[in-house]
Amino acid sequence: MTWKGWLSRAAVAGGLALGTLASTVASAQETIKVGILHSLSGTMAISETTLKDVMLMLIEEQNKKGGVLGKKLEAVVVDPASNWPLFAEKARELIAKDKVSAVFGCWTSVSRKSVLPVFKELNSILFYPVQYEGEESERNVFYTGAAPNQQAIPAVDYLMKEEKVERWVLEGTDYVYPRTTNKILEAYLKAKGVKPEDISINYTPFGQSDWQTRVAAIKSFGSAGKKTAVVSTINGDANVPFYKELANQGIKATDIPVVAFSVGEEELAGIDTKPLLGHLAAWNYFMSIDTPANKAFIEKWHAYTKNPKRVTNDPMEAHYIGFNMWVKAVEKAGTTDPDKVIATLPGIKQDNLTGGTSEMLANHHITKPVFIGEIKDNGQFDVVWKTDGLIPGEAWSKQLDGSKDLEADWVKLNCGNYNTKTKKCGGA
Amino acid sequence: MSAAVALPTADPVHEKRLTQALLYVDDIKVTFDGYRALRGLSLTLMPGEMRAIIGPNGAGKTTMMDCITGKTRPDTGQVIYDGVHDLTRMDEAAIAELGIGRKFQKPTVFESQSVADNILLALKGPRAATASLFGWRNRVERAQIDAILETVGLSAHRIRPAADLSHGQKQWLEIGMLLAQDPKLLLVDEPVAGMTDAETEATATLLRRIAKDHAVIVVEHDMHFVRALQCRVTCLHEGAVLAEGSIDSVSADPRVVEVYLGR
Amino acid sequence: MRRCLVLLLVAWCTAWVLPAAAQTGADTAYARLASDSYSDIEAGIAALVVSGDPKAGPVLRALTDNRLLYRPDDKALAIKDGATVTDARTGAAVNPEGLKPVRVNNRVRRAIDAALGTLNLLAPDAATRRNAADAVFKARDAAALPALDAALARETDAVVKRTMQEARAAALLARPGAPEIERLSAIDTIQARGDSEALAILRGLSADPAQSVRDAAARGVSGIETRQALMANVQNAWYGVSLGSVLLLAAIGLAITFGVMGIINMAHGEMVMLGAYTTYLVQELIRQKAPFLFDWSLPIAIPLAFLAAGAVGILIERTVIRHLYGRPLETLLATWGISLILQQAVRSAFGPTNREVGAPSYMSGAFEVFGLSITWGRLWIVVFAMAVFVALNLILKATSFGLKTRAVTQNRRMAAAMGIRTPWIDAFTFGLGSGIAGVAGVALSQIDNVSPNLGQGYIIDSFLVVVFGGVGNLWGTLVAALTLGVANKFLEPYAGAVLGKILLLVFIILFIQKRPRGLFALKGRAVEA
Amino acid sequence: MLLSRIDKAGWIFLGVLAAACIVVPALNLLTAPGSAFHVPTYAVSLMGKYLAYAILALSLDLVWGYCGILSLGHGAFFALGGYAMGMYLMRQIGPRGVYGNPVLPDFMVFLNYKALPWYWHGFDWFPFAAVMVLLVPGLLAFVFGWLAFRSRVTGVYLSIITQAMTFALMLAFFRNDMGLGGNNGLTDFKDILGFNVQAQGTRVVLFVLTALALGLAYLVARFMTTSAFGKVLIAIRDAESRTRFLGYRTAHFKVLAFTVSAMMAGVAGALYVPQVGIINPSEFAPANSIEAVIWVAVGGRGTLVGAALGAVLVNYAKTLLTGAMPDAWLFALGALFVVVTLFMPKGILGTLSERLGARRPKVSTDVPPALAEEGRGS
Repeated sequence: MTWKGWLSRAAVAGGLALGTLASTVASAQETIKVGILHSLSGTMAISETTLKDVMLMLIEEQNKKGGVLGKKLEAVVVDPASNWPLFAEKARELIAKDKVSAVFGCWTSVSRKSVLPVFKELNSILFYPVQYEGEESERNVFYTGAAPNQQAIPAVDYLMKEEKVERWVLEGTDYVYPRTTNKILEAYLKAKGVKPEDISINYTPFGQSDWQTRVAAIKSFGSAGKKTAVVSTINGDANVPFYKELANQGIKATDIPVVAFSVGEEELAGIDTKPLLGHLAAWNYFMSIDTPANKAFIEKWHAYTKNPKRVTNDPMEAHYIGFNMWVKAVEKAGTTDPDKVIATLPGIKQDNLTGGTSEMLANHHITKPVFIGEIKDNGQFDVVWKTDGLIPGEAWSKQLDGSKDLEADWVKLNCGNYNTKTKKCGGA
Repeated sequence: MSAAVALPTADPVHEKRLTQALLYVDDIKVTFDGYRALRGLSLTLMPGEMRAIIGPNGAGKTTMMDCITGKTRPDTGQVIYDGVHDLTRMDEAAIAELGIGRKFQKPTVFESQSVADNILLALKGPRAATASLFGWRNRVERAQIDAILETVGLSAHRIRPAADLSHGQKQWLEIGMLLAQDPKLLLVDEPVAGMTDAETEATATLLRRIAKDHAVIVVEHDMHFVRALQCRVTCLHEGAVLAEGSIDSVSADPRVVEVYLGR
Repeated sequence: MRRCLVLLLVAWCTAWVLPAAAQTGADTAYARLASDSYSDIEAGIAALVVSGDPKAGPVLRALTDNRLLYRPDDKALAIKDGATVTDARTGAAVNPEGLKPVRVNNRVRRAIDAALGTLNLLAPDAATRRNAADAVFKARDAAALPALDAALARETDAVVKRTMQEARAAALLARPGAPEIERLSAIDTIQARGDSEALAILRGLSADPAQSVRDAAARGVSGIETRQALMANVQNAWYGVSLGSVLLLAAIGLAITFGVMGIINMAHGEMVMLGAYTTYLVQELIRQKAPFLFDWSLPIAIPLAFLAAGAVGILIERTVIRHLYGRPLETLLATWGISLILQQAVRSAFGPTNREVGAPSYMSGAFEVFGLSITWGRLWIVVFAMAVFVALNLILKATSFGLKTRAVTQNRRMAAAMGIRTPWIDAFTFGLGSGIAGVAGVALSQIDNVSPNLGQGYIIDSFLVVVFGGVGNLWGTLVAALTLGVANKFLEPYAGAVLGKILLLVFIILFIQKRPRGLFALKGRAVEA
Repeated sequence: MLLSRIDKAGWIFLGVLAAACIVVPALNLLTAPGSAFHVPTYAVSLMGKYLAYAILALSLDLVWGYCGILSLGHGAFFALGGYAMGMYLMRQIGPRGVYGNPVLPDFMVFLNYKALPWYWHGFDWFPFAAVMVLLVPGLLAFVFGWLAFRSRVTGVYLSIITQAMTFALMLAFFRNDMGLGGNNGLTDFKDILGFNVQAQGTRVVLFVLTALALGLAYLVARFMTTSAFGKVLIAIRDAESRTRFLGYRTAHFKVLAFTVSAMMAGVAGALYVPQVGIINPSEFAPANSIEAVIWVAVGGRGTLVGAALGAVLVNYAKTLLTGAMPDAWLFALGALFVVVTLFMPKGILGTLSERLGARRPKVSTDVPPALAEEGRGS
């Protein structure tokens, strides 16, 4: 008989969910719809759910200010469930069925690649908030996360200058972002005079949980009598076991520092950071940065989530910037028509949370400051270095053979891959 | 009881025969996890002969059948069929194709299929996958199946799923399947377990009829039934032959009495 | 920077003899420490050590712990100690208004380590002295030589003395014009140490001007390398055993629910996850209510995790699985549904992000045996896995519950006829398997993410282990887990993590062809029935 | 002769498919976008995706429902077919990639490939790719099945090693060194046989093709299962060793069924890829294969039509729920699986036919009269 009670409860819950849905639909008159395309289940839920929450907060806040163009904003949330084809399907649903004006979403590169054709075909707008490998500039996509030149290269520069690192381990998860970033870094390091035998590149699978062998290998690579550092592009899930193993094998930041590009406040929330003191991360935003704008943002976030312990991180700031840029562009264009908004966005400026003003560039990337932070024992970062000004994001890396002649400019050239040698749009 | 053993005339296959027996089991041994199920069992069966095998539980009766039909591979020893084939080196399907059919102790029919389909599957003929996909088995005459069902008295049940049959009917269906296979040698394991006296009697008659043109090995506990078969009897004990001869001589053997009645 | 430190430290040694002379040095040191620039702070540390200021130790320790504060306006330095803030020099209470922590980065931290090392060489506590010597060894600073000589002369503890000699050798090799003979004997000392640090020092000598030193260093390097290559195999075996125990822990609950009961339990991973979340809850509670119990959090969590996961297991068995006995493949579907529900339930309750589960003090760090580095956490997991295995074996083999379980799973109707209450045995057996999975979760929370996806990462491996070992055989599970663990770790250095794993999977597929019922299969007539 | 072997459910199924082939394109192409009857293009592709899944479910039902081979690795065959198609589509991009390289796909350019790996040759030619769609999954299934069935690996052991197979393939395809795009897989397709894959017309045609392929797959499966071959398969499912003693080489039957099934799954994958626009290693994930098994169970194992129905229903529910209740849809889906196994052990179709027929469903039929007639006549 247990199942009967359980069943009826499930039915009630289901009915309630549908009921709330119906009521939101009913109240939605003359609204501007905004799509939120972040995984709420599956492997990526761990990172993406927060971004859904921050978008809901930003939309709520904008509505308190009176919405956009005199209309309220309405968030349409879907769950692509960490399933890449489902991302494309849900994007199609958001644009074609729900008629959203813009979509904020995706985390992994593959999810972005999966939805790209959909945005091109249906001519809509995607704001992509995560640091990525670059090598892309699409008319319908605005990249508010860091390109490699806004994260990886400054981090390496810092290690060379401040820590006098001469030997490098490029440790990454085997997918596109680490592969490309490491290709760029390898070329950059070699150009700086690092010998090939002083660079070790290694890839591990997703969700790698047993790091004993790799950490031991790093330890032994680091015993060549030269200062060694690890540049980590290890992806989300595998980081916790990696850092736990580092701590267990007694590798301290003072011996072999690890600089990571995918480890932020959110990831550290799952680890005891005392043994990780001094390991580094490079981002365009840190929660610990002391500015009035950031303080206000964190307060609002805590109030919105009703949890004073929730952390903020870099992709959240990217959504903050992207969302406000979109609002400004819509207000300026006076319409949500994608073509007009896409044309208006380049040149839009928005104060970021770290005290500067980011600008949307013609290549659909934005200008960002770069910070290097050291992990503190409270799970936060202590900024130990930052760039003088804001760095413009480069869509195409100057370090790679395939892309060094390419340029993206949607304002003057109306082209995402203009070849400066052949003077033609379309790569070749 | 000397069975009519017509010595084959000179034909090329039989020239190479190692033995004239249809089945020649020589000193087979089988061990399961240290337990010695068969300890040097030997047995000879002439063409057309019917043989009853008796013996207490654990004597190795079923294991012997397993060795003949390829289910179990003996550790040592030989099983020669028709003078030339070493059955210990062949798999079940190959052995069945040589013309050895088997009825199991527990009636094993294809429960979810109809009685007629059970017979259809057993009918003698090419067994290859492609043949069954496109071949004659898809165009079998109804009469051919009916004839067999008639023999085993299941005509009225031809479209029922085999699962619906009673225990006794399943035993009969399995015998029907054996008939459809038309083997040279039938191995029948406890055919009358769970049958009424009348059914037992009918089964004995049926088996005697079959034995006219097939060699048959019957494993059975039921002494009345064995007596009704009117054939040579072998008594197994602890994985080896204890006694062999007519039913009267075997049942008079003091060693047989001892193993059946206990020490 | 190093040369600067050399001079300063030499000066410090002089200061050791003449304390009064350094009074002015301390002034500059404190002034430089009260800064926002890492270079200034670094110089300040060096100056502080040279000054011989009696407060140097406490100040440096405060700096490491982020308790050293400064006021940018008047360059005042203060030490925070709990709620009280006192002036760093005078010890007088100060107004905490406007004070900012002095910032520390890796460079500063290294300087502190070296400085504290030198300072602590004469500490009364042997362990502190040894750590100090180790720090000096890592700093490889020639300037530390006088301090080391002084300390060595007084040292009585053999172990500390050896570490100091190694530190001295390292420092000597870093001194530019040291006599060749001394350098050669230093190389011997370093080679005897034989670890990766030693290797780093010797490799650094490859460009030494003296031929004999170069040769000796090269010999030392190859000597250490030979030994390390030998040790690598032992090390791999250890890694393998440790990975194997993780697999064993993950799979052993499944060996009950799947192996013994025949339920294709796809929700097994979620039971492990529940155990891990129980650990998290226990630690949260302890952090809030009774921080002193933190080291006991795991022993407390183990029975709770067993009960929590076991209770959920019994609930699942009573509501769903009991309707499915005799239909093993359908248990796969139902338990898959249950696993989705459990994952989402945990995600709704705790959020999708990782939860922090800390390591008690006895689980962190590493120790060395014969040059083999063993981490405490891994060692405990191996011990724990074996303990769980033994306990489970005892339950199944030596208790009446175990006897009944075996009776029910082998012949349900017969067991029922003999008066065994089969429904209860089913429920408790499933509960036992689930509870053991929960206990495994406690251990896995120490090495992996505590997130709703935790269970998914282990489910496939667990099934492979149980099937490879032979369904229904606990010893098979043990041997399979260790075999796969060790094989994986020996393959990894050659084939890489991914290819190694693929090779192993292919091996299992082929192995099952050879032995279709696993490593320890039952034989006999009953098998095919 | 084949037509006579189709039962009532089969006729309804084929009828619905035929109707879909006509109605859906008509409603998409002929009605105005604002109209109440309009079927938007995205819905056409979505339905195409469901039908591709239905083919996969059908192929799985052929081996699981009729032969008792519970494959937890059928997603691998699906994905391999998909990759073969994806490689063809990739080669069709030609110089339109972002780097404008006429031969190398984009991911090879930025990973510094100098030349096309050998296994990519030939895929620019559609007939070759089409053959590979069948051949690669078929060959893998043949080799795998030949090894496993000959060694008599059965039941849950077989299930687990099929799972190991797809898991190993997933890890392999994740490797960027495989030269198949690593984690990102293959995407950003432009043309198929010269038609733009994004175009409305192409999408409608792909949908119709998928529906036709599903119909054809059903006919093939139905032909196989109603022939004596099918009776042997069922015999193997119910009592394999008994079948062996009747003289059947059961391994041969299983290998044949498994291989045919894998090829069907490959076709499903090949039709799936152009409609969803991406193929990547997560298609190999063991969870996907398990989900396919669940579709079959939900619809009704051993009914063919039920398997297809289950695939469409579960996926439609998923589409609906991930949009309607993004935070709680897993509860609903999980509950669905539990409820179906507990209360509908025969799946939706099995339960339905039991209710309607109000008597035991005929698990297997007699030699159909038509067949017997044919035996006599032609």
